[in-house]
Amino acid sequence: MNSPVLWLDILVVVILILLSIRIFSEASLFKSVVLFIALGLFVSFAWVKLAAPDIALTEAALGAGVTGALLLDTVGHLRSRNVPYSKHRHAEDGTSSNA
Amino acid sequence: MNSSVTSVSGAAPSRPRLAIGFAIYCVVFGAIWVVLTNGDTSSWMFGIPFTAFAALVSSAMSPITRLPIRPLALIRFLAYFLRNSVVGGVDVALRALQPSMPLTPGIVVCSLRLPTPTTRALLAYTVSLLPGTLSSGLEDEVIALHVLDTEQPVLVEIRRIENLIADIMGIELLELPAVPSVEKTSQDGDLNA
Amino acid sequence: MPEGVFVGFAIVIFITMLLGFIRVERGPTAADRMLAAQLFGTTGVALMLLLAEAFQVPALRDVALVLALLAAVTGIAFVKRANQIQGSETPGGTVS
Amino acid sequence: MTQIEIYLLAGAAMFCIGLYGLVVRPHLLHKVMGLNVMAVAVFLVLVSVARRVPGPTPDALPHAMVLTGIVVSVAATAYSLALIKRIYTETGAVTLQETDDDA
Amino acid sequence: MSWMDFLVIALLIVSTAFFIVGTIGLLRFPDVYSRLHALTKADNLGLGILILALALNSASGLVSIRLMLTWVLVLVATATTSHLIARAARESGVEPWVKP
Amino acid sequence: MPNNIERPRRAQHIVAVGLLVAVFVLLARAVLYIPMHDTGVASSIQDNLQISGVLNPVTAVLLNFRGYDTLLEIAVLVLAIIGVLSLQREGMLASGRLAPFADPALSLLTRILVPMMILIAGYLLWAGEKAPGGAFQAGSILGAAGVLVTLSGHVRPGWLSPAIVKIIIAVGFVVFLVAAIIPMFFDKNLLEYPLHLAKPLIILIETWLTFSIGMILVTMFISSAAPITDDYVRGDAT
Amino acid sequence: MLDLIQPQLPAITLAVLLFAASAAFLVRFERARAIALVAAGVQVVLVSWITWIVVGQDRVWVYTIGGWGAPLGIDLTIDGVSAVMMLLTAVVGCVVTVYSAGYFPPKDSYRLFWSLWLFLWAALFALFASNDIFNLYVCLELLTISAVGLVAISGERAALFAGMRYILSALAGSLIYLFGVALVYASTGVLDFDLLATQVSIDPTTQAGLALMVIGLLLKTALFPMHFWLPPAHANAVAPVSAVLSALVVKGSFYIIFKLMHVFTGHEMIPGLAELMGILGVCAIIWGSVQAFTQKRLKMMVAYSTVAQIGYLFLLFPLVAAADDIQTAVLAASAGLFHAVSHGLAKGAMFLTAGTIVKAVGSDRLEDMAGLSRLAPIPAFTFAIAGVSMVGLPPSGGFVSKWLYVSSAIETGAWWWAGAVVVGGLLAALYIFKVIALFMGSGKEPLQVGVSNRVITIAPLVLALMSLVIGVFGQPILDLLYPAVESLTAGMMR
Repeated sequence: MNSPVLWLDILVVVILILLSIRIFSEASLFKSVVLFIALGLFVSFAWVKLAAPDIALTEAALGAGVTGALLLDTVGHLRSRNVPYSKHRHAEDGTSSNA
Repeated sequence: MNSSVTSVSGAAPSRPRLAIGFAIYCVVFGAIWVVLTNGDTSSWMFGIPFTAFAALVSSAMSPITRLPIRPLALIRFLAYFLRNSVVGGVDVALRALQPSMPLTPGIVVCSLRLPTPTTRALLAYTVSLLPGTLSSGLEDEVIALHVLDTEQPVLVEIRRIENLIADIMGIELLELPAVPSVEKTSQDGDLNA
Repeated sequence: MPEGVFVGFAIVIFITMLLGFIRVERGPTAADRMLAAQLFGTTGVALMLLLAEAFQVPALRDVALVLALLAAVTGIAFVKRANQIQGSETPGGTVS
Repeated sequence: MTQIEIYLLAGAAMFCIGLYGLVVRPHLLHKVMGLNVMAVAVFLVLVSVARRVPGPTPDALPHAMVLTGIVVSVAATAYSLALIKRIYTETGAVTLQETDDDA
Repeated sequence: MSWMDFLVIALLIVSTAFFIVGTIGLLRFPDVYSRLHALTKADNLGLGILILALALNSASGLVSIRLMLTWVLVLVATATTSHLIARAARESGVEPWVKP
Repeated sequence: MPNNIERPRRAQHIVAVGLLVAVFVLLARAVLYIPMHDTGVASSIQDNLQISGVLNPVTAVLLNFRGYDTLLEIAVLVLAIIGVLSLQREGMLASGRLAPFADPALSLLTRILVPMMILIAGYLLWAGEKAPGGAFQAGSILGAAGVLVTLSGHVRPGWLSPAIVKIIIAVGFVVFLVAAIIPMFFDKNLLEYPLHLAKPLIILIETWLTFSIGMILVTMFISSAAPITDDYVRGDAT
Repeated sequence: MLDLIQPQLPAITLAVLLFAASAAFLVRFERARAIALVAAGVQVVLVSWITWIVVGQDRVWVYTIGGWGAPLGIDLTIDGVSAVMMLLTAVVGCVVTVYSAGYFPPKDSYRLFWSLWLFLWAALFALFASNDIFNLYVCLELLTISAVGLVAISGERAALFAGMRYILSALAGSLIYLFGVALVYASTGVLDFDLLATQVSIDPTTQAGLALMVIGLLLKTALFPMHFWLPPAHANAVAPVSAVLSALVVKGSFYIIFKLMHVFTGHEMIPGLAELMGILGVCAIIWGSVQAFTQKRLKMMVAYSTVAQIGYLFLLFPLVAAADDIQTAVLAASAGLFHAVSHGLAKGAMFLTAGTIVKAVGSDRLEDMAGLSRLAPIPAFTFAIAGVSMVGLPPSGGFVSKWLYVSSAIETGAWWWAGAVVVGGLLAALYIFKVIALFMGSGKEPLQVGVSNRVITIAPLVLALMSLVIGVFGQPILDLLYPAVESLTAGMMR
């Protein structure tokens, strides 16, 4: 294992972990989603490094395509002001917590 | 769905025209297929149906209404484009690297002479890759540009690109309206001017 | 051409790409963050092409091609909802 | 530490982080993203396991498992997002509330 | 190493420089519009030069054409997205930065 | 008031993080004990690759050796879209619900990218036999093309009625199922392709799957994307 | 002809369900209903045939898909246990299908119910037949998504929330399970149960793999304290869906745990695992019963009763582990499996009849149901019979399983588990008789009483009577289970 290649591995892994932490430590929903889409891209580098181009291809196609679009659309929808009737507006602050 | 957004402008082209358009698309996409598959002949089992499918979709979405593209004009356009995208890259690099960061940005609104939405969109692409200009709105005959330097001669470049694009397509440019075609604003430009 | 060269350039470009996260973090508008994500798309294409050369895996050129095609889709999905998303970012809007 | 071990550890870490997002964050979208991060973590472990095989071509079985897993997780994500949107449209809520049982 | 290899490495250096500059612009420029300038111009040029280098390095002509195709697609996609992001920013009321 | 809420939540948070760190330690220990010598079925896959009908080992596993998994996986995908549709109110599959986003530049981009996406989907489908690629990758690109068309406000072609859309959604799965049971008429087990039929059957399945997956993904997007316009009226929920 | 079909029966049974499910997706409500009814009938025939073969020839039926065989391909294996579970699925499924045909108004908004339900059935069949831990993951996901789709199909507020909670928990469970699969594959290199039995060795990776798989499955089975998602999901779904979820779906993941514990000789791999599951089972019995007693809504009560009854299933592990000889172990394992069957029938009947009652009364609140037995005698009677089995009174299936549990507990000397069974029965009696007393009593008049059709009145009664019948004729089922249980429990003993 030549060292520059291993560096790249360590770099990718550190980024993946930091990114996933940031996704969930983030208050802004939209920012989380952007970071999540970025995570998809960086994971495909991990697949490349692990000699799995098949999976990299799938990840790139889905993350940049349908999943990304779906997530962004959901964020937009959850911010839309034209909810037919909104009984539980307060819930948006996320004060209740359970799994 | 709102049908005012369809891509096609003008009257529906006639049947033989459509057939020619389809054939042109087939040739272009067939060539791209060869490039994609590295010229592997065993791929035509998929290549023919998918090329035809792509050509069909293209014919439906953007039917070729006139025999397009003058090669010489295209080459001139490409040369202009390549040269200016290099200049554009260097320009933005210099601005970014200088400690003082020489920027006097603003929005410039400009009327266009190009007749069709497609050519205007092409212009928007080109402008976005040229030095100091970025298209930030395109409605009807008006384009809103964000410029890095409000003093730069934007209008001259726009007119030149319009001519180049019109040359490629072999189309007539519209007359400009009498109202002043360029207004410099530092605020959000009014596109409906 | 030694393959290490490509790996070296790949690492440099990768680090450049990481700097884009500063923009994602700082914002301030949603458009800024999305723009940084778009940067990842373009740079990702470059990186995939370099890695294809470095590891001699031609399939990565397909990955680059797919990224090039699809990087726009998320951007456009964002733009379509931008008004709603932007509301949460600019002053006056709520932050969830 | 070898390449495979690095990725294996990353998989273990991301699994926990995804679990954190799923359990601790109240917003439904965060929970769905948490599930996705967990899925990515498991895939990392599987693909690293496949890489043990000497030679350039890794074990194809974990790769196939991951591809299957990706499809399943996309399907589940799409359904969850549709459900979240429907919940929001009906009630305006974006979290799971305690009160929804005894309505 | 032949002179061709040196050319390729030189081009790679230039292209990497443009990527770096693009990111610097993204970080330094004052508002979303000027940052879009940095993204569309510097990064696309960087990618173009990189692809030129790789095309020179590659033995097969078809592969080179394919790389060019990738570049064209990125160009069109970036130009459109930056146009749309700028438009969306304007429509949602993001004011351009003005030199004070 | 905020302090009162803040304090127990912070305590909960610390407990949760502590627990997860403990979980991580256990998982890390488990993954580091993974034996590093080859214990999988890689050699077995290589040995049987010649009679699987394709040359890409991943495709061979997906569509031949473990085709049953893939069959059920496609069922999951079909099921998810059925679930998404069941969450819609009346008028399912109405794709006209997305407000179009008019922009000439976007329209031009769509007209350039969509045919390219179709070509590349076809290419990946073809390449899947011996290189990375295959039905799912191709299908997701077709799906992205559909999403792009939807987002850019192009009109859905008239022939693509909801009934046709449903048929396209189901056709991949049904073709796969039929192909899976065909060997049973030749006194073989489920999915036991005869040697000479393996390749054509796999190609047949993959082709139909590509279109189905594309349609499923785009329908997922369209059906779950909610309208933006203000005049949205709540339909009567069932 | 029959000779040609017979070797292919497992594949045909699955294919029929999958074809029916896809066809039901494409057509309108009435057609979809017809398809489901036909498929249900065919299922009963085919599964009975399979059971007959498995039992008659006293063998484990191995069906190699794709003809590849285990390490490379996927095998289906059907032994006595899975045949009984399939038969249970077919019987309950058939009744539920008939019930649903009467339950749903013929509106197109419910047309997707049929497709989802048939997919769920197919998932259950595939799950009980599968012998491959990764294939089981796919089956579990198929099961999860169809189940969640069914929970949310009514579109009501509570159902949507319940569905959301359900899908989050179930997907988390699947992913935890998948992590376990990854670790097990990493350490053994195989995915097939039979091969795993020969390959496993006790090392940290395999231990963690088994632990993760079991935890994921426990989450999906909703064993206390991971039951939080179950009551809202089961109570807020429409009645046929509740019945299927409680009677069958939770048994699916329980069945996998059972198989895992056998293959990995669970208590050696992870010391104390069997006892831990037993203790959690006891907690589930007590907690679920107490919660059920305090509920004010009928379906919520029945759902919490499911939480309690799941607890009984898990008593089998410590009892088998503690057994000294194979006879006692088989006794304990049979008790658990028999309980799965009898609870499936009784709980199916109870939820279906609860649906009928709710429809008749027009409310889910218990206080509105006072005096129901005079106005709707058959549903009240059905509820009482199912309740008898739930409590474990003599002529019922519940009695047999509890009797088996108690005798195996006494035989192994671990009498405290017997105590848990008895206490659980008493607690169940409390909440069941509370409701029955309410039905018999004379409160204020019910809001409305109109059991619109016979189908939804009679179908639950049939299931309830079956839960009695298997109590009277329990021996054939036990005989059927015996050989398979014997081979399965041998590995689980200490």
